[in-house]
Amino acid sequence: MVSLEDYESSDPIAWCPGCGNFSLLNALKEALTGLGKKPHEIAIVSGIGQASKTPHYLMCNAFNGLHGRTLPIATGLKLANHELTVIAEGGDGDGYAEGGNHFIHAMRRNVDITYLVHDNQVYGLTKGQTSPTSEKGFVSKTTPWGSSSPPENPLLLAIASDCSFVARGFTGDIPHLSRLIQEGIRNRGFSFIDILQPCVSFNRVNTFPWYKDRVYRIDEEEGYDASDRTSAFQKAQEWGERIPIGILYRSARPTREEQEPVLSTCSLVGQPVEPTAFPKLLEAFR
Amino acid sequence: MVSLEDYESSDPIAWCPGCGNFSLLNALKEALTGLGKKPHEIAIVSGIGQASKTPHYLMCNAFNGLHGRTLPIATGLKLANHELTVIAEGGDGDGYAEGGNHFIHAMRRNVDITYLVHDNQVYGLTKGQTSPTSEKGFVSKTTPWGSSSPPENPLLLAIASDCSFVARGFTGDIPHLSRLIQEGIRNRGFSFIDILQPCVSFNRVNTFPWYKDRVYRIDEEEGYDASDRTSAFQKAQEWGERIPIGILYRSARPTREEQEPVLSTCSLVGQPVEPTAFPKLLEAFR
Amino acid sequence: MTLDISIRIGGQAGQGVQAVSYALGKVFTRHGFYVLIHQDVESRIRGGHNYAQIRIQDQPVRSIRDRPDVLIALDRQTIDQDLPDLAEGGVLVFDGQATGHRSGDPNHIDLPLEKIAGEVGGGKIMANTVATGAALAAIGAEIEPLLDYLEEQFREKGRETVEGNQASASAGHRHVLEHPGPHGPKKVALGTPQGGKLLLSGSEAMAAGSICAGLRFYAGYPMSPSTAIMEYVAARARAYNILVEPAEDEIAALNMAIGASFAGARAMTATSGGGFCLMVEALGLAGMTETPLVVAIGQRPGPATGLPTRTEQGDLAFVVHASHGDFPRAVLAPGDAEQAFYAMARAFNLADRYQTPVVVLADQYLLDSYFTVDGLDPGAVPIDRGKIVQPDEAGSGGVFRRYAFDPSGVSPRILPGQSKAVLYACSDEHTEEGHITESAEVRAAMMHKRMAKLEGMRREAAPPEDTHPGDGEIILLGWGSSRGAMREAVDLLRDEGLPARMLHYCDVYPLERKGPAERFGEHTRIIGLEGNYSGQFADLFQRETGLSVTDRILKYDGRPFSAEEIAGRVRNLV
Amino acid sequence: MTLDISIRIGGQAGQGVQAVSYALGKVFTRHGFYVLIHQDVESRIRGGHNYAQIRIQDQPVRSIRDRPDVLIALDRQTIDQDLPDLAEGGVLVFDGQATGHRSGDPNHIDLPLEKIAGEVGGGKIMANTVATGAALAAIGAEIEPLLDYLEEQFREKGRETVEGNQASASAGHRHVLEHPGPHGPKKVALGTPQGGKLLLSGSEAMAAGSICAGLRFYAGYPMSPSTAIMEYVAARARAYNILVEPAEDEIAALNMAIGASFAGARAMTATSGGGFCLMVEALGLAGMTETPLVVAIGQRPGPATGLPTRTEQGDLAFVVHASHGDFPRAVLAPGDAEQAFYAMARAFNLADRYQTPVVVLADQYLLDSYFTVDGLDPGAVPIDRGKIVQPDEAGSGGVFRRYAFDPSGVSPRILPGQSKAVLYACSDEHTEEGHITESAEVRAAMMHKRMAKLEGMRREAAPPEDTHPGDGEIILLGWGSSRGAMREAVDLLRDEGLPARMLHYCDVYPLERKGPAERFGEHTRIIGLEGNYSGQFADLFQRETGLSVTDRILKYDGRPFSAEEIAGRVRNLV
Ligand SMILES: Cc1ncc(C[n+]2csc(CCOP(=O)(O)OP(=O)(O)O)c2C)c(N)n1
Ligand SMILES: Cc1ncc(C[n+]2csc(CCOP(=O)(O)OP(=O)(O)O)c2C)c(N)n1
Ligand code: SF4
Ligand code: SF4
Ligand SMILES: [Mg+2]
Ligand SMILES: [Mg+2]
Repeated sequence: MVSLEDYESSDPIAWCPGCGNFSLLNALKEALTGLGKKPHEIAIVSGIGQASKTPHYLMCNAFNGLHGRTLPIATGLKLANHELTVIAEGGDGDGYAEGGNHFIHAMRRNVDITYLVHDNQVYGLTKGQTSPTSEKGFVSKTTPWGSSSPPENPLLLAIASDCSFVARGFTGDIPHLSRLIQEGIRNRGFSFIDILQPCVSFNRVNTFPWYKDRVYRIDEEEGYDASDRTSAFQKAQEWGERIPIGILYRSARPTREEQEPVLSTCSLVGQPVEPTAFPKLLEAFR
Repeated sequence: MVSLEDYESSDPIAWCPGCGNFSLLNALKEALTGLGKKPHEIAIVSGIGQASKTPHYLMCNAFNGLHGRTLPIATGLKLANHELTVIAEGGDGDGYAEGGNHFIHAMRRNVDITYLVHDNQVYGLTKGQTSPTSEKGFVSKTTPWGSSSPPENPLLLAIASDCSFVARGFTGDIPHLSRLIQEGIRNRGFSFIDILQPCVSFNRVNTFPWYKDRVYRIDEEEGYDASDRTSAFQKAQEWGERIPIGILYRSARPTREEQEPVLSTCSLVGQPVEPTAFPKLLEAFR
Repeated sequence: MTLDISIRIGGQAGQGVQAVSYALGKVFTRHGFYVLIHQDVESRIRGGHNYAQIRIQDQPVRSIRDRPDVLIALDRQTIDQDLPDLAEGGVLVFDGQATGHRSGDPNHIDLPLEKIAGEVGGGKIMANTVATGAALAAIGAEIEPLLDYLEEQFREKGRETVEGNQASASAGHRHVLEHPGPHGPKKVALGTPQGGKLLLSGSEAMAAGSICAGLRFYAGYPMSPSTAIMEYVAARARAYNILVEPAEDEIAALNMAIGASFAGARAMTATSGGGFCLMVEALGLAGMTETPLVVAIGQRPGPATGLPTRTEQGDLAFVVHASHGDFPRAVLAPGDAEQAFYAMARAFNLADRYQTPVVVLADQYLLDSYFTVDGLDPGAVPIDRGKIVQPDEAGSGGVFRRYAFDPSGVSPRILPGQSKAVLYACSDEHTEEGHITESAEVRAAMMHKRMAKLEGMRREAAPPEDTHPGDGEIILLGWGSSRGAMREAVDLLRDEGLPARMLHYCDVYPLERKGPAERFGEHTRIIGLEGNYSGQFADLFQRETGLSVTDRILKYDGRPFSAEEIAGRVRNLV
Repeated sequence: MTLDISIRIGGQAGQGVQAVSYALGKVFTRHGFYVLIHQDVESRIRGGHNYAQIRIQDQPVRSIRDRPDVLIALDRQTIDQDLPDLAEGGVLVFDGQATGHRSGDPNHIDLPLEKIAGEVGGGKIMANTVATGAALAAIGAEIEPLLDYLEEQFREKGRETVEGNQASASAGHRHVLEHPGPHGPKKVALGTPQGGKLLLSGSEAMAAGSICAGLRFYAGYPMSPSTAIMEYVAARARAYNILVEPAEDEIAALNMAIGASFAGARAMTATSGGGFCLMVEALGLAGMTETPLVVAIGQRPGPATGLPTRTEQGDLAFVVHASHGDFPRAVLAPGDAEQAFYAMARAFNLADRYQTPVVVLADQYLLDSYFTVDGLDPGAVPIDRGKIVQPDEAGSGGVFRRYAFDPSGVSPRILPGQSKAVLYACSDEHTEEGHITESAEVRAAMMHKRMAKLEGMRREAAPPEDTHPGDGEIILLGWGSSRGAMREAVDLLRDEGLPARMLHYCDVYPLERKGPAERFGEHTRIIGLEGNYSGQFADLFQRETGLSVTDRILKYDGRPFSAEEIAGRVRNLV
């Protein structure tokens, strides 16, 4: 049996008091405990940003890499040892700005990774600049008269990319978020969860009450069919008075690993090097 | 009056005989001539690849930059001198692989650029490797047993990004393509045209007859409404027996330039430097 | 030197440590003193342990000091961590109630910052203003100049805020004055305000310098410690007709700047080493297409993410060699805010005149520190756009020979759309017209052409600053932001009778080859002094000049040099 | 030297120039000769002008020759461009009908390649096979070995293809033999096949070397001239249990490799300078997280896109200094296919033993050229994974101290998921546990720890290859792929009585500091010889050894050195 204590880390948390990341961390720990995973079976990969500090705050294998490069590290790690449960974690800047290209291609590649984006709609760690998901008109020191671009909708991009699992969570609803994370980990393939996470220091627009007033659980809506791509596309556009949370889209697709015969017997790291095979390789040069 | 000859370049063409790029070049020249634009009013920005050689083959201002960096160069150029007609041009590798992040963000930013992607579903210049738009199972030297990822659908990404103008052209239909390019240039905002372009040397799957058999002009379909995002999303998924060409989606959005007061009187390059203003700047440090 | 006081204010991120130091800096600068404020902060938004330290002198302040005379503790951790640094006889001001700290030392003044702020001010949030008043009292300075500053600073926020702050400051001041013990090691009277001097940070200097140089386009992606440059420019974009584009990443930022520069606008970006990593391909693009380009870098300790809010001079070797293949570039490394201001203007001129990239290499210490400067002249470096052909001279159409061979390496350029002629810029090796070539001869000739610029830039590089020409056999060789600490260290060492002398490079690359040798006698001992592990500038200097750097004093713990530290380490060496 | 023949085959891209040279190379290698084939190609798929040149000797071929003895022209442009290069008394074989060329020279043989291919073979497409037969005849060699090769080569395509090619080759051979004029300057009999020797390109050597070293994960993005490495690995991925991931860009490629290596798989990528530009941030990440990493680079002329299909040694300075901050790395620059094969095995061992990035620096000339090699031993460099803690020794859980201080700089590592313990890898400066730190002391200690590896690697760097230890005062100093040309040039110069001697570095960084000085007398003259504009290795060598490089022979036109060119330029210097 695994308990929440098994996931305790000794590293002191450097987030601001009241930050949504605390709830997110709790939801994550609960999800992992709930799945019965042991810390050494998990590897969490992150980039740089407030969100990306997360892996230090729980007991797990962790790779805290570069800003924006969360997904390629996670991809290499998972492909080299697909027996690990690999979670990728980062902010909206990390994932949608600097890492935007990897995001699009990771969804296409469909490696079995669960990707948690702490979407506070702002660059937190660098002190509050406009991010790709900041609202149009968002005022920050890089856009003092308000940003002129509409926000990126990462869920729409995910649905357009036929991502295997597309969901939105909210740090103000820990049980729901924890279940979403569990579902994401259970899903075989690339699972993407955009998580609304209030930043109390820099986002004065999308605050905890702002989200709280708007979010609703889509799974409680009757008849919503996450396998219907068109309705997912429509639902994912909803952002205003009401903001859906839950699993918006699912697509049953083979994973990269399943299609790779090289991984059929064991993981890459498990495969021995056999020097006897090499003379044949060189024979072809004769 | 401008004539096709005004657009002649002395640089010898280095494409393979029979390549779809020749038709694309003709369609482009026709479009520019048709719009009455003079060569010095045009700036074509490209990346690296066979497609990206295009600007050398017509008379125009040209910036032939790095692989994948077509759009940022075009963006800077247009924002600095928005009186120029700026066209960005590159291959599917250039635009969707190396340049994927810029593609997503350029659509959001909505600078008035027309972006032509020569989509031959393969990396041509580097001799035929699998590209993001290569069909699933595409056999090439980088995927000798067929690629395991499904192709990226750039039109879906564009619609998900609420791109101002989303179209598909085909080099086998020059008049239609030429009109599309004209429409794209006329459209105020970021106009994206994915152009099916057979590569006779490396793509043995999506050949000229393969496309020819499948493409149909969407504008000849009754009742297609390019302003309806949901039907655009559905239509853009069509890829098989039938492949739509034409304008799939239009979204009336303000451009980046229109929203920038700094550009309201004249272009950035037209603005004089006024040393008299600077003492005030420094006064604030007192 | 008659006056020399350092005050350190420590607290958690978010407690307003910087605001205290800045208010003090403003007050002293306005009253004719010189200050240097440096920041020691962690990479977090709230909590942790930060401090700011201000040094006040009646002559230009060169360097930080290791040991402050006054320590203002806004939290407990400051007492635990910073008290040992306090100079002998120094004063500690702390909030006994909030920190739980007790002390019998008469120099330790217990000041209930939060309580006072709550009682006379607008609540706990003004605790740092109480501390500002206390700091003034601790060195015997009057409160009025601070009250004036607060008036001006908070005027826009309304009377209540102004008065709350003023009351808080006065209460802090009074409390300290009323404290029985000695009121600080030194006394200073602020006197009447004296106009003229400026207080600005390295970031502000670089941003303002760029604006004065005619900056028109800025694209960037935030990265400590460079972000303040972008934010300064963004705040003034509308007033000075600059377009600021927040880019999706650094690759986009630099390529956008190149596109804008190709169009004819003065364009730049700023970043730190990690972001610059992503720009190096485009740096070569600017070199190959011969597009003017200015990049400012704020160095921080690397590799990788390193220490995001701390300082290092560790990117020089990278920047000088960044991108594949040989192409010309210049690198300027200003020593303080004043040099930084002019370095930007010079960088834009160099970039335009040599049509190639120029990097201005700063670091967290320079960028985040505030300096008192006697004055800045926006016209001191007149704008020179280099060889831009006027539209009417560009001919009646056809292809302009953008890369025409010229012994200087610099070909005249036209701007796209400004004349009837067209031009081709090309990232592949190209002909004079800018079309792709495979020719061995053209390739070699184009390499000569481009590389000739390096020699041109070498010829006009500013010689190093030599504090004691012809006099002093112990040369402290350095570059960039350690200038002030080196200069002061030279003074300290000379006071002790050591023949010390400083050779400081602002124009670090390319640098004159023969010059330095002619300046030195035979027995000169050159000590390389820099904030990195390997002595990157010493290597470069040796390579370019052929002179030997005898010893290296290096620092790579993320903290800046102080003059005392340098002097001590030199003493140990010689 | 009894035999020395060079044959150049010129034609358009797509005409099969390379196939001719490869077929000849196979035949000669199998019959006990040594060949060197180099490619001169444009960056296009069809048309333009390409050539391949094969040099055949009865001893290892060191270098290309400027002037071929036989020129096979598959198109008109070859006659126009390459005929002036033909050695005196050399033979030209051309298709008069297809090219419209006429010649009365008895050494110019008009051979209707396309017509013959159409008549006896499977159509125009076999014109190059006709040319292959003709080439053999032009040097008096028998046709049978070629027929055997064609049989084997086309067996899978069916009898018709085999026989069409054989008939084409025979007809070409016969036609030349029947030609009245002299049949070429030299004669060679192929004789009976002799097993043993291998023919492989630099790319194949690097790819095969990596596979033999236990490569498990390859992520890459195509870029000339490195693409063939990826393609070779991909073709053999299933046979050798390697996962090959086509990445969306180079940033992804290197980060994926780091992720895989962190997991415990030997991982690599290959690229060229432009792609490497995008990898430098991740290079620093590998340095900071202490993750083993191997990157192969195929250099081509820069900056920017440059000359994509040509050669240069212009990325050394960049690679040695790439990424911000100081961290340890090793750079190996093999001189030929054989060294390239072993360099990869050594690179993987170094990366694992020092837990840091290792770059193998090749170039277009090395990668695209084919070399005859006497043999390769996959066991010669035993696999050494360095300090990996076995799962049962990793403890029963908790946090493993991944970055435990150790004077060697190398801490034992565990692999994630292989034991009950967990580990943290961190891109920020970190504690021994891998958590983010702000401590000045820990920072400095971690810098020491990491940089200690550089000294370890320096100690075990292979010394330079010295052709004439203690004998020869004119040192040709070089690195990488110019090795063969330098070695042959030394022979040429010594034959003339000049005291020439080669010092060739494969292990270019870090390199031994004191060693070289001890090897040379006082009057030694060191001539740096490299394929770039500035003499990048000469600079590095001077910096590291303190010795002076007297002269530099540089080449930067995109073409490789030949021994004759080097000898000539040295002669002009001394
Ligand atoms: C290449 C690079 N560019 C920029 C940075 C600076 N940087 C660090 S975190 C960050 C943004 C953080 O925003 P986000 O990813 O949304 O995370 P948050 O802090 O909001 O959780 C930036 C720009 C960096 N570390 N590396
Ligand atoms: C940074 C970088 N990576 C890789 C390359 C090599 N490269 C040149 S063109 C190309 C792909 C070309 O494919 P595409 O963009 O589809 O253009 P096409 O040739 O098919 O028109 C690649 C990978 C490069 N020049 N620069
Ligand atoms: S800055 Fe925002 S996101 Fe970062 S820790 Fe503070 S509240 Fe959370
Ligand atoms: S390789 Fe393909 S895309 Fe390139 S020129 Fe040839 S046919 Fe066209
Ligand atoms: Mg964020
Ligand atoms: Mg393509």
